[in-house]
Amino acid sequence: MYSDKVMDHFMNPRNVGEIENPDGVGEVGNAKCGDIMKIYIKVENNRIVDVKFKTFGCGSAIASSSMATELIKGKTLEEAWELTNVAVAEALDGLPPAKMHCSVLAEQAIHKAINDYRIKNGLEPWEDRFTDDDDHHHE
Amino acid sequence: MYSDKVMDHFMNPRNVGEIENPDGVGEVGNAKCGDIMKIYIKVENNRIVDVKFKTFGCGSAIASSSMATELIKGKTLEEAWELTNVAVAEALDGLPPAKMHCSVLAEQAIHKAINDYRIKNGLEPWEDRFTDDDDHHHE
Amino acid sequence: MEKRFVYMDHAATTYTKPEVLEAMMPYFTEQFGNASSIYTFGRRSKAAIEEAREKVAKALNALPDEIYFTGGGSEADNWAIKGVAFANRDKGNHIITTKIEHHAVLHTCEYLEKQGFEVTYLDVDEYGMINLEDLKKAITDKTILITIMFANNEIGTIQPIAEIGKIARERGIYFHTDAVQAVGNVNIDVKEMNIDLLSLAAHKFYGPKGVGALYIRKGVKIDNLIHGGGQERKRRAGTENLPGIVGLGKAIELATSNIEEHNRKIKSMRDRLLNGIMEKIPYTKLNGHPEKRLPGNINVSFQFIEGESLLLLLDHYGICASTGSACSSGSLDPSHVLMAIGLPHEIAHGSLRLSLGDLNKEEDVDYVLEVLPQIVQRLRDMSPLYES
Amino acid sequence: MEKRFVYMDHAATTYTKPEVLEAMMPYFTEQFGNASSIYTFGRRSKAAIEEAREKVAKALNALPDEIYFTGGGSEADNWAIKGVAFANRDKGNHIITTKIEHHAVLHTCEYLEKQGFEVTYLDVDEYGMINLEDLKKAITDKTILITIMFANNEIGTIQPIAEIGKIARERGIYFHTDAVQAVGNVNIDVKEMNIDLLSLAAHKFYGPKGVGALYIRKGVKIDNLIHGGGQERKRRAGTENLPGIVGLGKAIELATSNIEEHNRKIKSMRDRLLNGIMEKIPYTKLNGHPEKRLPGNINVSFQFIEGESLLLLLDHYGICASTGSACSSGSLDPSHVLMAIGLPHEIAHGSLRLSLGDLNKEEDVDYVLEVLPQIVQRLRDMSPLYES
Ligand SMILES: Cc1ncc(COP(=O)(O)O)c(C=O)c1O
Ligand SMILES: Cc1ncc(COP(=O)(O)O)c(C=O)c1O
Ligand code: FES
Ligand code: FES
Repeated sequence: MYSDKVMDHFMNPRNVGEIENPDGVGEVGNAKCGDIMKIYIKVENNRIVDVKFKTFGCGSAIASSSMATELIKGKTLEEAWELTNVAVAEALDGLPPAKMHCSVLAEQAIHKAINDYRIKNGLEPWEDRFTDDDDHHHE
Repeated sequence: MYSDKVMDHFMNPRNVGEIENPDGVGEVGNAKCGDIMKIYIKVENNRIVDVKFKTFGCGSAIASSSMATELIKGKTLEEAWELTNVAVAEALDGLPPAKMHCSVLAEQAIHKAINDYRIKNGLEPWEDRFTDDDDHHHE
Repeated sequence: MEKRFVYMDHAATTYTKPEVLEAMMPYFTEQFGNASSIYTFGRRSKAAIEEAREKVAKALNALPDEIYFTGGGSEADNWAIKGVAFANRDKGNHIITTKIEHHAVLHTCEYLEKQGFEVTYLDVDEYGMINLEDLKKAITDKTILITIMFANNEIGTIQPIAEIGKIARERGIYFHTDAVQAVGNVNIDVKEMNIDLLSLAAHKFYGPKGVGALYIRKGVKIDNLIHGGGQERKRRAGTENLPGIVGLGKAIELATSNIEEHNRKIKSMRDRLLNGIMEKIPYTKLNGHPEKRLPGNINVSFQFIEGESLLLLLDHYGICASTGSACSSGSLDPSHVLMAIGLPHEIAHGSLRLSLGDLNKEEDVDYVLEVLPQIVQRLRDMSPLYES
Repeated sequence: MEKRFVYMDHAATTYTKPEVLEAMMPYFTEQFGNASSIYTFGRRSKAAIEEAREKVAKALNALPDEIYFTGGGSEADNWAIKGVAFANRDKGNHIITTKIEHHAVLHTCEYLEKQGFEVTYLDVDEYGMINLEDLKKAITDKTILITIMFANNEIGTIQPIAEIGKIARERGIYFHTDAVQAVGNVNIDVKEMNIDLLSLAAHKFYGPKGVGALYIRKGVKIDNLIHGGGQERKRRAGTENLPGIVGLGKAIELATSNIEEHNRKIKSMRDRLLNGIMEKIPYTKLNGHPEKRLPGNINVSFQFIEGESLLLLLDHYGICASTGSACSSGSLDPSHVLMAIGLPHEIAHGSLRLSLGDLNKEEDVDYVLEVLPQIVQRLRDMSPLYES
């Protein structure tokens, strides 16, 4: 079902935890759908110097969180914003079709965390390509 | 499917053949339904002194012919007339329900042969309980 | 601690017992004749099928002529429900079932709704029990069939089948029960319980997959589901699955020969495991009825975590189990059964079913009690919902 | 002459080949996991099923995603025909089939007639061949399905499937073929032959009983027959018959890997037997097509005698065979196939089917050629229709 890469990131997730006094926090999903992802970022000079996550969800959601946080660590906010769920899934050597939406959560959580940072810093939030947090569906 | 008795009478049928110059002949059934039985009798002093049959039909039809001819051999015509298909079937230790009609053929053929003898000898034919030769059905 | 292989998913399927397989073996390569053939070699196959039919009949207190072999439990459910519905359409178009049936029943009922039938889906209480008064109230002049499962596959709850049967019989309504999970775990007497139709599947009681049976009480008006040859007394076409049927017969004989003794053993392991889980893992809820449940069934919800990831971790430790989480179902919603007993989505998501059976030993219980609390903790530590 | 056991009823069912059984064995007691379970142990079962699916797809030149496993040939026929009929009712209610289909097709069509469908039953010629012009003429605006068998189970006649497929495709009508007798005996290419749906059953090509498959071309609109769980990509509910499916896969691989060589061998035995019969037994008629017939099939009628009694005597000598006689069918009429090719009742009654296959040796042919003429003569000597 899952690739070795997914299983590796699921069994040994990177960046699990919280950041005290984070510069940005993004939480997406809802317990009703069974998946919640929360991402904390620490930003210095427009760069993500630290990132942590907490996820309530399936193996794919946990692996996506792990991989996504790995991918944005050390990146500028602009670079991090560009990370798509497809890129996360590809980095995991693919996800089952029914599980692609879990990677969307990761993209959205990062966007929310970045915008949280931007708003806190008096900047205009960027526009997310997903208008509605809830419009991911299991198919 | 068949009792040992049926199989014995099927594998080693008694009284197969024809009688030259018989005193009575009865043929029933039709090739369309797939079963034809022909019974020849030799009568002396109102008694069946010899009987032979020829049958085109299933194992049950052949065994019924064999058993029925055995049962009427040496009997008076009145006694032979009384032989029912049920008695034939019982003498064979039973027949499958779908095969009872084959034993009816034997009863009918004997009746026809007896009436053939009676008519030839200027006697009134007896009345058969099966009005129509064709009213046996496979069920 | 050494890694073990622990199979605790007997409700999903069981292994075929060696004795059962042994009984089946001659019917593949040697005594393979078609049971409808008239030669001796075919009649021997027929005899083997009739012997199996008698064993099934005996296990249910039915007559052999009331047992029809099928290709599995789902086929039996489909046949019972569609067959009765279509054959009795002139009498009415109303069917009563419950919200916690297996999909083989639910989706069949939904299909019938599209064909003009009306279906009442009875609610269940927090333990998964139907209310007999609700049932009585649901009955109308047009009710032709009540189909209520004997025991639930997820939460193990056992319904008051004899009482339902009594109500149905009094009102002259056919009563079908999906007993796929019940056979071998509960004493079944179709006569005493007034059951008109009953579905079962061999692979749930240590028989082979791909074969089941439908009990149809003599006199029940029912259409065929699979048309064709005259097999199964003209009611279920298709060359008989000879080894499968022989296996089903052997398996039901074994499974029902000593239910009490068998259940005592399974239940004692189950209770030790359940008690251990409740003791060791906080924020845990038992789903299903505390007493009226299948002897091998445990269904618990761990708050703050999700079931699929739990299963993956258990799998890593060699433990086979099941969940009602939406994430493992491929659909948007968690198990309809857990919803029906009123669990909030997030609690349903954290559900775990452990179903014990003949493959389990006491060591398995020890092992799960050691592994499971760690795994739950590990996932909770990752969960944004959990405040340690 | 020593008594032998001679199985010449391969068209009724075959033995499961030891290699096939061997491939199945691990899936009963060891690798028994439910293929829908997400743990490794279940996923291994899933992988075995997908491997079997690929084998079936390869044998038919289909895609694996176009293969759906069923509980047998009859279920596949029922599903194909009812499923297409109900799903395409908005387009029309007319179905075309033939008078010589297996009952799994015929009785399904008759059932659909009761549900408001119209069915044309095409005539066949004296050899059992349909006429393509008749087929074209039968097509109307309302025709939604053509279902014509690949090869007949009684007389062995092989239909012009590619031509039928072409006609159906040109007119945009779904084409289903019952290939239960054809698989392993004829080269099948669903793409080239424009087949939209195809039924098969493992037990006709040395696989196990109780498992079959339906090929459904991608894009075909079809309803489910068995509703329930999401197995078989949500199209056929029911816990997968894991060992059965593995067996089917292995069997179809073996049966289609060297059809020419296999047929050459079977056909040479068949021809020697047939020629011997025609030479030694007067008043004998060959039924079915002289060339376009299944390699193992012999169907002859012996005048003046009846088939059931013939079978019983053959059985006494250890020979397993089959007949189209009414006396063995339990119905008033002889085989509908023999009627359709225009045989008078009494000739149909004397029919004998010998179907050769992998269990046969040249010695079997010698034996039958020695026994059969004696038996026929013995019955003729008892027959009031025969004048010696
Ligand atoms: C041509 C044909 N179609 C369908 C079937 C039905 O297959 P099964 O008996 O395996 O269901 C058979 C065999 O009995 C057959 O020969
Ligand atoms: C309660 C219940 N009903 C029906 C079924 C369907 O049985 P099968 O999958 O053997 O067709 C199952 C098992 O999957 C079940 O647990
Ligand atoms: S979090 Fe539910 S499917 Fe991934
Ligand atoms: S003669 Fe036809 S069934 Fe007996």
